[in-house]
Amino acid sequence: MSHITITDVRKRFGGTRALDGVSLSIEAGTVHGVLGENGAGKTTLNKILAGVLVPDSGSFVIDEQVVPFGKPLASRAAGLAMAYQEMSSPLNITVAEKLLLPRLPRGRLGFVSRRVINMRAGEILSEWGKPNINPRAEIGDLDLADKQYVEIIAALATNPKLLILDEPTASLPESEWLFACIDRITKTGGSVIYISHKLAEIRRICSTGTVLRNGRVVKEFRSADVDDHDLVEFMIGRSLELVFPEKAGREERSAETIVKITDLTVGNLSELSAEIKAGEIVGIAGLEGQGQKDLFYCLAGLMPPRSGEIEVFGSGNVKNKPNFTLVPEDRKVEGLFLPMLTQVNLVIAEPRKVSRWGVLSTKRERSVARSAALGFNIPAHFLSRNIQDLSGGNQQKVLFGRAVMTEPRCLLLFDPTRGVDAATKVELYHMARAFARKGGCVLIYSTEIPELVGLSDRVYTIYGGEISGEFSDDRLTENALMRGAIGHQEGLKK
Amino acid sequence: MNFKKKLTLVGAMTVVAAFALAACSADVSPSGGADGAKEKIYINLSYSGNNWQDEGANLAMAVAQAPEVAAKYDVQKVISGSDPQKQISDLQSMIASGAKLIVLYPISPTALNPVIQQGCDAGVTFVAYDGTVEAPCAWNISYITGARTENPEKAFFGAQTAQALVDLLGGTGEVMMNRGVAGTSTDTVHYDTAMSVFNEYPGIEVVNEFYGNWDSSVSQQETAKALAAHPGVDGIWSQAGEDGVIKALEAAGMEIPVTGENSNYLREKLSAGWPGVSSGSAPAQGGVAVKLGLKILADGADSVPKDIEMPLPWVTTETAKVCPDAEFVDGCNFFSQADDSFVTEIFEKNVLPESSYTAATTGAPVSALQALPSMDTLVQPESRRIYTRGVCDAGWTPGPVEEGQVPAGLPGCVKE
Amino acid sequence: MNLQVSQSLLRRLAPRAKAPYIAAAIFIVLYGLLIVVSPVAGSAFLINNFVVLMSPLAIAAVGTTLILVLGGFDLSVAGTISLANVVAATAMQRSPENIWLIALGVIAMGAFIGLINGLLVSILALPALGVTLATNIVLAGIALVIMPAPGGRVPVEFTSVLTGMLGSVPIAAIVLLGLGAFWVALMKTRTGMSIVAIGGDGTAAKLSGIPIRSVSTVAYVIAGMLYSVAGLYLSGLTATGSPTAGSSFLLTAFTAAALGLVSFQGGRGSGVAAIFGAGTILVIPKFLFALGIADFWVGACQGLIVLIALTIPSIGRLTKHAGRRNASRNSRGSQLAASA
Amino acid sequence: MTHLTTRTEGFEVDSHDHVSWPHRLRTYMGTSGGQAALMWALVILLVPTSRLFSSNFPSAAMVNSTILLGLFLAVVAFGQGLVILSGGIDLSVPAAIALGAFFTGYLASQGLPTPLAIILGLLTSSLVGLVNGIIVSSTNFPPFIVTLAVGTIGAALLLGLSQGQPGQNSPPELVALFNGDLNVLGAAPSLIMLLAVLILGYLIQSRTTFGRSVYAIGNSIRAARIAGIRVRLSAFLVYWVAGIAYGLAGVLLLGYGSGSDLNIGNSWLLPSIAVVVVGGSSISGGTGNYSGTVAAALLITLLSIDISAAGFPEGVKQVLYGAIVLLALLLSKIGGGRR
Repeated sequence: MSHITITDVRKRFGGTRALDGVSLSIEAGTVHGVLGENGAGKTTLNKILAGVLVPDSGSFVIDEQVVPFGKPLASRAAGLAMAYQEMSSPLNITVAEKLLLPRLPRGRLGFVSRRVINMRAGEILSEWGKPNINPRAEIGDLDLADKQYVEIIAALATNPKLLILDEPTASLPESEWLFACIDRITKTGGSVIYISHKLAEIRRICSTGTVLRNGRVVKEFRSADVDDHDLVEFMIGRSLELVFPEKAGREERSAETIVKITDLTVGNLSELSAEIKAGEIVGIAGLEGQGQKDLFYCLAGLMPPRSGEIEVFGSGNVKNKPNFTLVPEDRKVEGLFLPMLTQVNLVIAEPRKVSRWGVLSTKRERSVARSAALGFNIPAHFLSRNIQDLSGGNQQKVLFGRAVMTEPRCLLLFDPTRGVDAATKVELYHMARAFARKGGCVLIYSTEIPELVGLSDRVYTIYGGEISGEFSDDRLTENALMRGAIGHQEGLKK
Repeated sequence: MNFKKKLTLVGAMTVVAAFALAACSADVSPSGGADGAKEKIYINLSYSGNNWQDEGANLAMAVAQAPEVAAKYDVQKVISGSDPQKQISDLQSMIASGAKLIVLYPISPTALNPVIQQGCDAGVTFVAYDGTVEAPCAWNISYITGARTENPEKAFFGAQTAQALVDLLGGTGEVMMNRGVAGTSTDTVHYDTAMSVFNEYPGIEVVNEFYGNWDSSVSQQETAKALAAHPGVDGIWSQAGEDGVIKALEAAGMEIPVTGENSNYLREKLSAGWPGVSSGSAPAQGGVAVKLGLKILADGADSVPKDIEMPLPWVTTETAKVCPDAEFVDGCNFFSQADDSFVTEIFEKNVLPESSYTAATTGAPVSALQALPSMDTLVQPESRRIYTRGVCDAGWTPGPVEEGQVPAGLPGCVKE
Repeated sequence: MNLQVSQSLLRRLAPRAKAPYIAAAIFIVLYGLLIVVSPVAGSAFLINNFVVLMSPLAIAAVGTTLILVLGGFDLSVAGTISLANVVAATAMQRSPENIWLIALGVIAMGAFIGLINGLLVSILALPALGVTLATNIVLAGIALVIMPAPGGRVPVEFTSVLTGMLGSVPIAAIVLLGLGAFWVALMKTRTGMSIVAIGGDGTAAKLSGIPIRSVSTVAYVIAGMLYSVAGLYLSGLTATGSPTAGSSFLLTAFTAAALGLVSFQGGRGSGVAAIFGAGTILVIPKFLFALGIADFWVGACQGLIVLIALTIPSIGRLTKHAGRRNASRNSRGSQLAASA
Repeated sequence: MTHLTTRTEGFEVDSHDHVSWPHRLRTYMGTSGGQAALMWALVILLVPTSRLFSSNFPSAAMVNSTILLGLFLAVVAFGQGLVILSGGIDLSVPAAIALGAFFTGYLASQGLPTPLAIILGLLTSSLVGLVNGIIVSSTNFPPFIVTLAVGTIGAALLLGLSQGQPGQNSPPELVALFNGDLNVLGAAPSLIMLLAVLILGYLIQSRTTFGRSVYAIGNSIRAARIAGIRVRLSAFLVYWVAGIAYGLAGVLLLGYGSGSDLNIGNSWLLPSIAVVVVGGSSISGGTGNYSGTVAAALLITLLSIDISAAGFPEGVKQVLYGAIVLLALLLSKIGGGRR
């Protein structure tokens, strides 16, 4: 019977105390939830347990067996398996290789036979209920959900004594599959550490849990004894409703159309038509990979449409002002310039504001950045630090600010609150609404249905590259969106 | 990239491709290799973009394209660059295409041996100029071991210029040496023979040596570096690139004795009173080599000796004299109109009378091609064979050469 | 460069498994043209000459490709070849009786050089380009110290074996065949697959449990050995040693890899293709020679042909595009069925 | 809202205040600015220590030739550095240098006024960069091989056009810059030029929107595109500007040597890359600082002077040279460089 104890783990990054004496103890065969805002230290804890990071002090024991830090292979050998939030697989290897790495089965003469590993991988996939994923496919060619499935199955397949899941449902269309898998692990006596923002999930599958804040353990709890409010309170130190700003009123809604999309075909989209009015926040709901990404990236001018039309009306086409600006899905890769200063990251999209004839003025850059920081609640003293030192929430605010500063006619938000703490979420909601109030329009996609319901004036559901429904006012409910998202044709104004 | 863009890209590239092949195949040289009627002669150059190579090549082509030659042979120039594999490959191609004569500037004295042997077996005649090849079946024309015209006992560029420098310094002083390209045999021969002289004089101290790569610009930079360390140096011994050496000295405001090769600038300075000597390898060899090859084709292998040693030109502060026009007349030996790094030794009275400034600079065919006189006066003494063939002739063994050669005691071949 | 971009780029540059065929096609077409222009090039004798000539470059290019697939960069190819050539020439002249022992020693030396590169790059995590640039200079220097001027004699027992024929088959051809087989085999081992994975994404590979340090080091060692073999073959070809023998390989080895359609971002590339790439490089001047273009313009033509070779995969992709889209459609459909 | 932000501030600030000095130093050394400072410090340090190599050191002559020869390297390395900063690498250096030198000399010798000749010379050399830029920015071909091929073509065209005849004498105005006759307000022109290049290069790289977008591209092309930076244009400009820089180096070399062989550029390719790396720029792009590059140029030049003064055989010189590059890499690693 395995029994995990993690004692007094400490880790400093220069000045920041990422972990300050964190201890966990997990019973065999149970699921233990770890809660906390971004920057609370969850990811650091992960990396340490996985052997990627070496802590300043602390110990990690599985089954009375001490697991050395900083040795990924040793951690694996000790029976630890991990599914990462950001995918941990090279994109140019096949599903089979991913599932069987690092100990690919060798045939005669020590060579690896593709036939054999594909067969083995096939068995593993069907054993864990995903027979439709092709073992020969390259990871890079899978869509986000399948990538996540493979990532998780690769961890499950090692029959771990300790399984660590970091935001596993972030890109899964449905979480029941995962919960089933977790039950299987616990039945065989394995323990699970489950890290998530989604309180409902935590309380659904975790028997016990720990709340981290600023690198310290602030609460250990049994799910039975707590409710969402308590947890949120523990997480951010005081109670907070996920308050949504007030929606646009009737008169604002009847304003003129700004964006008119006609029969747009690009990527996985086929002949999609939609329109967005001034002052409106329009949501897009859909399962992974229904073409929403193609829609956003095409509007942002990153993918040329194969056919169809995108018209932008009204006072929009001012010169030097973009029609659309995108806040991208993947902060680190598509948004930030990590080694550069926060203030540079903030103003980089608006060179004209800080330069004359192509020559920058640091003074003006600083002042522009300061006023922007004020407007977007970014603590001013971060401006002169590298953006990579900031917490996810603040990084997201910088990206949001950068986008708004370009004064587009329409703001494109692609899952803007992914991996962002609750407090920052609320701030982002209000910023988006404020932008709309000023007469712009916002198009937002989110993996969190409640968010869309709470924030949007109107929501399109998208399925198989086509609009499957349009909902607003009282017809805009979570259930309606769910049904639309899996293709039930509803509420389309025919 | 979307479909359209890709199409356009591919389209563009196809056009480029078409253009490329067109351009290439349009460039078939006038005497193109297509028609097999006439016998084929190849001039194989190691192109390195400096004056020496350029003039050597031009003089070779000037002779090879003279009307009487062009009438009988089909001459083609091949440039192999500085990569031995490329030269091997080109030589193989020439042999395969039925070459009769190949006049080449060898990039390596040894690496070409296998392919040259192949060629000889296939009945091809090889004449190497300036650089030498060890393959016994090839002819060598070189200055590497050459002796001074007026005094055939005084052999070796390195030794003679070193001696001259010692004399200019009165037997004592600090000396720097500007060598050629590191790791080449020519450089080593020049250097070793020079050192053998310097070592005889306890008063002479070689304070620094560096590699100027036979290149004016590099020589100038290296000299500048060395001068910073040795401001008190008394003289510089240099291989090709000496015009760079002089310029570095001028920038440092020093006028000290310099011995080097045949650049126009050195001689100009000498004539203006700068102490020094100008000697060394002459591009005229290119033309001579072709004439030699033609004679072999005409009169057979025995008509000329295998190892030919061109005499060293020798110009001093006293004898340097500018030419009124483009000819070496009454003892003048450099040009007013030439570039600083132009190599002046483009004439060879006896064996290459038809040479001219125009021929050396443009490669324009020479008009009246003269018959090659007997080369027996230019035969390399057996005692120096080991420097160019790597071995001694039959009946000779390696050992110090004491008589018939100044300085005495240099390694060479001696009669058994 | 960020992952998604570079990945899509990889797919464009070197469609997996297609590269060898394309590279082979380029080579065969060019050699075919050569034979058309000058039929004698088809003779067994000249083909042997050609294969012998291309062997050193081909062997070196495979090493270069291996490191490119790893996502690294190895400029030490030139220095290693020079050193191997010099050591072989001097040692073999001194003791002609045990040339094969010497050959083994030279290969061991190459492995050691690779080991040093590998340790510097993987353990100290220094940039590969910088490290190998430095080691290359150092190695060239050592070669000069050992042999200040070209010389040394490589015994005919050695050269004849490397450049000779076995019946009517060039021994060099057998060597290259073996080289290709070696590559294919390597890519079927755990190490080989790990090398590809690391080239795709180092950190991700580490998280997947691949011991990236030891694997990368092994890769550099293999590359080092291949370079020294190339150096040995060069000694066989020229029957002598020169301290600057390898310098020209610095750029040609990479050009050969490029003509083998390797991706310079790592994770994609084939040694077999690189062998054909080497052949292409050497056939171009012969082809131009046959056309009578042996003048100053050769370089221009070579450069253009390299650029044109780069476009070939994009042409291939024009047709590929549609196929992939449908494929992804279907897989999504099934996944939805599962979730609905 | 308000106390949300104070909360975040509260946390980060308190962690921020506990930053230890060694740590601050480390983080600073981690920045390219820190790398540059380190390099300059080494240069200063090396002037007195050069005594170890020659009893005549340190001397004015030594400093002068360091500046003079460092100047050429600094100019070449500006182009190379810009390209590397953008995430590429440029192997067309030799061709571009030769083109710039040859055509300036040639046109001047045809009687064109020197300034015009120089401008036209720079234009020809910039053609190499132009073609590089067009291909690299409009396709996804690897810069390494593209610039290699374009460089080969450029060199071949130069050979063809000149029919292999090198060595145009250089215009007297250029020669005057180097032959010691001229001196501007007491200082050698080379010093003035070095300072000018240093300042101009630094401004272009760090104080213009162009330089800014080069950093951005070097960090992440995709992010740059989403942030609305004109990626293609910048990528193209990078290579074009680099081509001009190489040409300028060629012109200076022409003046220095008053004449130029066609292979005058060959000896500058590897040093240009070495200097950029030693100067603390990341070879994979996105970080770097031109003042560091210049310092590295002076450092390497000074060291090569020392080594040459010590009178080692060529082989040993090269071994030392390589060792220096390695050492610099290690230093920047220990200094906390992110690579």
